[in-house]
Amino acid sequence: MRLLKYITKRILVMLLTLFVLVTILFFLFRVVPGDPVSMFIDSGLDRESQELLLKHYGLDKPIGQQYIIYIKNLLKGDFGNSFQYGKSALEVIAERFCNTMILMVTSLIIAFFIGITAGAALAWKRNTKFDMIGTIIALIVRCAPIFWTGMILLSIFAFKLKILPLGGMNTPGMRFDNLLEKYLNFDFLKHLILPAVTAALYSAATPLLVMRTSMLEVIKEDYIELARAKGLKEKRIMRKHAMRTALLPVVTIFAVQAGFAIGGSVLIETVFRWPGMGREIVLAVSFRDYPLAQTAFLLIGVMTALFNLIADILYAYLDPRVALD
Amino acid sequence: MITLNKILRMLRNNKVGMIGLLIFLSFVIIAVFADRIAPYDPMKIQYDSDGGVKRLQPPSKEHYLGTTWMGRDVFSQMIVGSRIAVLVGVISAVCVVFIGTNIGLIAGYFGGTLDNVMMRLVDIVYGIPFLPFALILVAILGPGIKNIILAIVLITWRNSSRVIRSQVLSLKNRTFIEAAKLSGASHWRIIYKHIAPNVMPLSLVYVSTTMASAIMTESSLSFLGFGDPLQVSWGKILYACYSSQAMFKAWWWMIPPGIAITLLVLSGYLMGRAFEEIANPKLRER
Amino acid sequence: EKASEPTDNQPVQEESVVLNEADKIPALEMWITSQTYDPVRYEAGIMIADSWKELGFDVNITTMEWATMSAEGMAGHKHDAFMIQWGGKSERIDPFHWLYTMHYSGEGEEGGYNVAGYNNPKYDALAEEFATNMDTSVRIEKSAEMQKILASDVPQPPIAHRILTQVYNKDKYDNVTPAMGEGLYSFWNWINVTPKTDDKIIKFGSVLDIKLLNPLTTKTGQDIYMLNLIYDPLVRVDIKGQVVPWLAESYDVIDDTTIDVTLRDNVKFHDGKPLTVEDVKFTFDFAKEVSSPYYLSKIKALDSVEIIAENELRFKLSEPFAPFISNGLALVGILPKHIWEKEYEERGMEGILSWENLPTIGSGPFMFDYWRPNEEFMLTSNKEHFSAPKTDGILRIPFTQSFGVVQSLKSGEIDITGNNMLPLELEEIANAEHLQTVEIADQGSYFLHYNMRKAPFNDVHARRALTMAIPKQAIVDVVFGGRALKAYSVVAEINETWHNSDIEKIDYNMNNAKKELEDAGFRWDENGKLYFPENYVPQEYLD
Amino acid sequence: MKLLELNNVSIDYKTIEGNIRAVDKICLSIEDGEILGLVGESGCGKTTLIKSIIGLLPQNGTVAEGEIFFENENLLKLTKDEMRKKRWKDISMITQSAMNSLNPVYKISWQIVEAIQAHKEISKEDAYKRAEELFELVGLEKGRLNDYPHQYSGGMKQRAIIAMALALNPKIIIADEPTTALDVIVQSQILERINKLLENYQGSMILVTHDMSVIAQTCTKVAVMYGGKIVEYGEVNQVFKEPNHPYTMGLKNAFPSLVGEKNDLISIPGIPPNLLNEIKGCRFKDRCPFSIEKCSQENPKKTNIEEGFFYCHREEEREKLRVLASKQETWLQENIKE
Amino acid sequence: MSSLQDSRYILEANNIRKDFNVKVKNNKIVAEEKILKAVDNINLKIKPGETLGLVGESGCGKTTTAKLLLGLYKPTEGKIICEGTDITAFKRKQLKAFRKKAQMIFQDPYESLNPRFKIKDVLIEPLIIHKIGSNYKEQLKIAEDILEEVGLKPAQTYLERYPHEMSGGQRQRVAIARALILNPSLLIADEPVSMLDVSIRAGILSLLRKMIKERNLAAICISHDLSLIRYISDYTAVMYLGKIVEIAPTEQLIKKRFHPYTEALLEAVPNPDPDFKISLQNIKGEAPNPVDKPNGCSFHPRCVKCMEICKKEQPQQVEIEKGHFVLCHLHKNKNS
Ligand SMILES: Nc1ncnc2c1ncn2[C@@H]1O[C@H](COP(=O)(O)OP(=O)(O)OP(=O)(O)O)[C@@H](O)[C@H]1O
Ligand SMILES: Nc1ncnc2c1ncn2[C@@H]1O[C@H](COP(=O)(O)OP(=O)(O)OP(=O)(O)O)[C@@H](O)[C@H]1O
Ligand SMILES: [Mg+2]
Ligand SMILES: [Mg+2]
Ligand code: NI
Repeated sequence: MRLLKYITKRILVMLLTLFVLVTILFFLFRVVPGDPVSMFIDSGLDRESQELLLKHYGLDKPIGQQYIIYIKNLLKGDFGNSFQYGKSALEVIAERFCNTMILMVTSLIIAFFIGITAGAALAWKRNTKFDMIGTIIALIVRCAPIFWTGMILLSIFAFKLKILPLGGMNTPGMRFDNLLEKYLNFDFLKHLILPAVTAALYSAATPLLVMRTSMLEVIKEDYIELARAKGLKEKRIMRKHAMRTALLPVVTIFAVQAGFAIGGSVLIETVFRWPGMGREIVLAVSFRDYPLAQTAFLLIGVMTALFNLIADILYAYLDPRVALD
Repeated sequence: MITLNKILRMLRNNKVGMIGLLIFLSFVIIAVFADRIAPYDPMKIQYDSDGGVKRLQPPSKEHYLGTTWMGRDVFSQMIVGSRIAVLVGVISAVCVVFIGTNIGLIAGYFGGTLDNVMMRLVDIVYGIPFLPFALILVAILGPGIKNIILAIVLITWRNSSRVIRSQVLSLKNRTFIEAAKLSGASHWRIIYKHIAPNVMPLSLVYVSTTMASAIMTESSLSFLGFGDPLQVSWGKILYACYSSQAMFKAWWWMIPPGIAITLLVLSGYLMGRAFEEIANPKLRER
Repeated sequence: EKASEPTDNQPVQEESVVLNEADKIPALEMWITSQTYDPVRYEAGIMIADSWKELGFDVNITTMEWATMSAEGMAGHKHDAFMIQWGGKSERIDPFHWLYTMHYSGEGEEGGYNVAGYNNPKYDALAEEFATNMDTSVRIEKSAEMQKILASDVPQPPIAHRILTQVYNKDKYDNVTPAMGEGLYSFWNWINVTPKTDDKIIKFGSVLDIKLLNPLTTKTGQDIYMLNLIYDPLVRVDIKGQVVPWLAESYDVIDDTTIDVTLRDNVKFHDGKPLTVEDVKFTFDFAKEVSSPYYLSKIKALDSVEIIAENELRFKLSEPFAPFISNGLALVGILPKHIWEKEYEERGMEGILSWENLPTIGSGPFMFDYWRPNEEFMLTSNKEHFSAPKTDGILRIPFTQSFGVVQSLKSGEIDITGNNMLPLELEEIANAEHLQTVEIADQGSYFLHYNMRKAPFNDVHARRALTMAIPKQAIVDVVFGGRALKAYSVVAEINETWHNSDIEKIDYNMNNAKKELEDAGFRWDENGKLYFPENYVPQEYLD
Repeated sequence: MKLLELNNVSIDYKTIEGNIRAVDKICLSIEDGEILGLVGESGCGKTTLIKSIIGLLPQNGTVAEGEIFFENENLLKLTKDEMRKKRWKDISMITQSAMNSLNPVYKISWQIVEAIQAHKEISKEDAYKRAEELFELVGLEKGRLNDYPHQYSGGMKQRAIIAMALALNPKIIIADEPTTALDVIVQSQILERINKLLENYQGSMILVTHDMSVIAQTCTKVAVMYGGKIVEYGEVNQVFKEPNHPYTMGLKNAFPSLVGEKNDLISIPGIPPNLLNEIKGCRFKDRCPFSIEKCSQENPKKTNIEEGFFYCHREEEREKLRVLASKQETWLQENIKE
Repeated sequence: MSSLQDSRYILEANNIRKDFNVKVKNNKIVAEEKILKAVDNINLKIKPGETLGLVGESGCGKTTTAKLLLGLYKPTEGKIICEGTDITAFKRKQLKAFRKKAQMIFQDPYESLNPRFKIKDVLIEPLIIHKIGSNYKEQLKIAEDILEEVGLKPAQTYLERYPHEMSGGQRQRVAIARALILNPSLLIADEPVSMLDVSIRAGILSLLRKMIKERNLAAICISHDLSLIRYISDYTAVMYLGKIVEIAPTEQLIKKRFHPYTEALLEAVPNPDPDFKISLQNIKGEAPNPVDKPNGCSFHPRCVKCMEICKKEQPQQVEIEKGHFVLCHLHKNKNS
């Protein structure tokens, strides 16, 4: 019950946050010059048609009124219609969102798996060449711009070696009857590899370094010494005692990393032509498609907050000393 | 806990930090003397003797890193590009940490409602996805360094202020602060004379890491085409390379900016790690 | 009068004259887009600005997002100078857009497309005649005269027409026909393309994607190209720019404001229902009723549609409007009444305008199959159509980056692209045996818009000098990599019917530019900065 | 029979500044059922010494010379795995900061069961039963077996560790300052408990502490360490009544007492020697009020007395020194020659 | 104890209480907020020239009491009177004056000196704040004098050092010097030697005693070790779970104690004498978590002499002999 109350509290804070964000964005978008119609001037719409369009978008009303309508609709779960696509912004985004999430979740899983195991291994072998080289590689991967890494991998594996596709999510011309079929096939996997690996490489470095540092600290703890004194096997000490506790700080950075990954997906999606949400935001912003941009931004915000919440709960669950408050 | 002198001394003893500092300083020097080092105007289109544009020439004696598709000298672009990186990195880092440290100090020290309000604000800012926000802000306010820095500062202060606040929370209950209180020191004296120097290593950690992330952000935004259009920056070089379809052909155009970004960002992280070790002695014996 | 001729480098000035600071020409604002949005506008803008600086002007370059520039400049007319690309869609083959919409004084208020604010009574008189006279030969004559005036007055000089260079797989397809202004996006291409192999579904790749298939509110070119394939209008503009009957068996211009149309027999919508005069009348009435932002602008001049026989309709205009057939009737696809009436009842006016309209049902040569936005869009051929395509369908694949298009073309994943290939991409293409490039000059062009509401653009000599300082050839060479044609007239050379080549061709010549200014009394200081003439009264146009 | 015997053991730490000889040529032995107290100032090498016995010296520490016999087997010669098997089963340990020695993320029961199962083929249930027994032995409620360490008070954690140390009935338990962080009452309770347990099962124990009082209350033998050396060793009664080494005398003075007259507290001036540098002569000479020329030149010789030994150059005058040492003036900084 | 205010006292604490809000995590994931009564209705009067010892187990509220008395915490209830005014109501100026009068020495010498201050800065800081000494030189002189007084001779060698360049004992001497540099009239020493090595403890304690006697200070000395308290204080107060359960002149308390807890505490102190063996007869179990204090007398679950009334009613303080007060149901007021 208390957990429920806690979650409710967190969600309320999240809603407040989102509300503030939405408000800021709403006005930000509308204060600057340029409206969605001016983007289509080349289509030769005359003035009257432009005004008709503006009216159709609801942009002819005073800004305060627009805001009230927007918030009212939002409360009803209506995110408004995308100016570009005509249909509900949520619907437009939902699909992109799925694509982004699949890419990001895959890469995060790979990243944390690599990060945790490699970080632990490096720390266990501290002060050796293995540790040094591993740490340096991790640092470099961490500091290299993700799009650049992507470009290099793309040049090598797709352009030079031609073993992986150049981008996109599916080979064009494939038909799918349902979503499952779309995501669960070899072709999709092949397209997933490069972007997921690029993102994973980048996201793995931080958990790796954190895990390493935290392992190094844990190794010095008295309970590790006691575990040795107990005559436990080294492997068991590493797995059950050292890694288990060293994992805790890694959990806390999970949320940050996930937020980063989702936010940064725009770069990966750009390089690999992944039909995800990040790309859509860029387009929506430059087309002044306010509802779409706002919806996408909100969704990312919600996801960031959710990941934070999950990480916090997970942390409290994993560390018996820590309580949520 | 240690003194500023000791920080410098330890940095000298800290190989990692030293390497970081050296890399950073070399880039600063390059940035300062960029005009003199760069053999050509980075935006100038280079023509060969028969008046043709020198498009996509591989590295040669005249053009150390070859030319771009528009016939611009990559090496000069690299040199001049360091300016934006260093500028954005340093300015945002200083702003961010100045704001973050002060908020952290004040919220942490006074606590109560003030703290509550500030930390809720931090919570809200934490809810903002960084890159998308920066992107929207820059797209709306117009691409340009000022706006990029603004976007970075508007969001990144949250990290340092939260961590510094918690450091202040623990410092303020440390006995030497209570001792200072007992000597009758005023709040501001305690904050700025007694607490602030003790959070300095932590602030320096954030100066370094913020610098690194600011540089990364600038290059990401530039790569997405939101960089300052009239200035050369590494991200923009990469963008130009990517968008002109030359990335598979002209390695000399694609590789150097990435390396430069990596190195400069790395220098920030290395310095950050060094300061972290100084701030947190537990990490030191490695 | 000047004592000596100006030299190449330094305009000579009289030593005794003290230049008044107030006479200094204020810095010109050159707006450019970011490189991302359009490298041409970016690079060319900078080149022009540099050249103007050489002439003695102060120039500030400001980069803007297109949305901002569009609002501030295109709509708000707050600019000094900026560049845009006006697309060469088929409806612009009739140069009404170029000559009337862009230059008639009545279009010069805020929001109008006379961005420069050109206001020349002599020109206006010609333009009015051009707009209302239904006789094409008279219109051609007027148009020639108008082009001549514009070429010398240069309110907003055209700079270059791109050479559209597109690619297809010659092993698999034949009869690929680019059309003026639209290249391979053109309707006629899709009708004519002939498969050579058993693979009869054309895979078409483009960096541009479709967004909305509702013909009432659609606004992007890509949507319109696709809707053009699904919906049939009464007439179409053919590849040479001639109006040909389409759904109409024939049409008859009765007088300046009356047109009779006879409908083709046996036309069916994709759902099998016949297309009748009812549908035609409904479409036009409906567009008016719901104020369709797209259709309404095409049929502004339309007063009413009457059914005068089982397969005959009468269109009445409220005033004479010459391009009504080519730019009106030709662009309004006929909607199935039985579908739209029902939807309208359910959704109401707002709802119908934002309706997705899926599956899209028209009567055109291609039928909607499926659409996964951002991934694939599939059209199948309507074999029962009176002008049935020779292929089985079109699979349209959006790419975010054009190198994806190039690589896919090379690997055979796609067969045709509508992308305008960049020079570097063409190098790639050249290695591929199976690929063939097609070229056609665009009838649209990059314009530099001046703002004649402000000094010094309100002075024809300044405008001419500034225009003479535009390095057109360099822009073509450097920015377009040679894949463009210099433009002199607002109506492109490729538009043979309407183009007038007997005009003043202002090209890059710094000396002439300096002379032009000098002759008009402009002065330079010792730093080479420009000043207005003494007691300056701008001369707005040459007479 | 000698259960454990240390023979001339020296231990070095490698550091950036140089070698630290933390333990220097120590000989010591312990018999079955004996409780040996190891007392000395902070940094004198107590922990180092006992860690070498259980084979858990830090990475940079090595036994430079000497032998450690456990039941006549040289522990230093064993392979890693053999040594691992000896740990806890034969030699168990209560570490210096028992408070932090429990893994915070596992339940206490889990940790005890783990220790048992590491050495015995035994089912979880049986191991758990054993844990319950142990809890009873150390005076903890069975019900709290399934708590996490952070839910225990300091005293309870210490008891839990003691329970764990007893789990396999080891022949010797090494307790490194097991009560330092505890309150007096709890400390007394635990010492009492340890005494009782050892009585019952005949095990031996090494009790490390810096508190002379604790030794007096608990141990049978005592070894006083100073600067990496054992300066005095003997029966508890004997060492307390008639200390032979000046350091022992000084240490005794420094403890206030609740019983008897309220007398002045006397501290030993100065600080312990820096072990980084090689020390010539007696290690205590710089702080010793009785030091003479010879002290700084020669290492003091071992003087054996019944049941023990000590190292001092002025072993002859010890009666006289004992009297002097109880006076405050003797220990004033000024009276100590450099 | 009389409730009248008395000008003989430097500081008077009347029924002070301090509650903390603490978060407790039981087996659930989410924390529970509880109230911890760290100090529960304490009365204290401090006279000049008298040293009060405060003993008790860890967590019983000794430090909290000290901080309350110095105004570092605000009492939840009750008043602390200094010269007739409640110190919580002090204005800024008054507070500054009070700060000059009351000083404290902390438990951990490694913690109580700002690591970024040189020793001279540490010592001069209070002088600057209170504007003592007309110039820097003069202030430095004052600092030197006090350093020599606490046994750091010659002072010059220490002035330029940072705390980390000194040993624990030296640091504690600096801390004493800092506390005394303003010539306070009240000094609170919170476990001044518990972090120090045994061999140097005695030195610090004698120094402290010397300073208190020489300057005729009112002092409170906190420790959990009765044998130390005995050495330094005139009066001793025994604390248990936030309450003072017994208070009396020190020697009297050691000879004749009335509260079972005091009894146990005395029994538990080990002696550096092998002939005395500890025997704990008066106490069982461990101190409960102060968050869940037992009802009635908070000591009753551990008390071997527990009666029915102890479980229900909180005992009242009685003066069992002159100057000897006890808080226990076993004892009735002599007067009543
Ligand atoms: N890992 C290490 N590396 C280098 N020197 C060490 C190491 N561990 C201990 N020392 C040094 O060895 C000496 C002995 O340390 P040890 O921990 O054995 O002392 P101790 O008697 O247990 O002290 P305490 O009472 O503080 O626990 C000290 O001078 C210490 O500084
Ligand atoms: N700032 C605080 N917030 C919450 N609880 C506190 C705080 N300070 C002290 N406490 C709690 O109040 C109780 C009394 O603490 P206090 O420090 O006064 O005890 P103490 O007698 O000085 O103990 P020790 O001997 O360990 O120093 C303890 O249970 C402690 O956990
Ligand atoms: Mg030790
Ligand atoms: Mg305390
Ligand atoms: Ni075009």
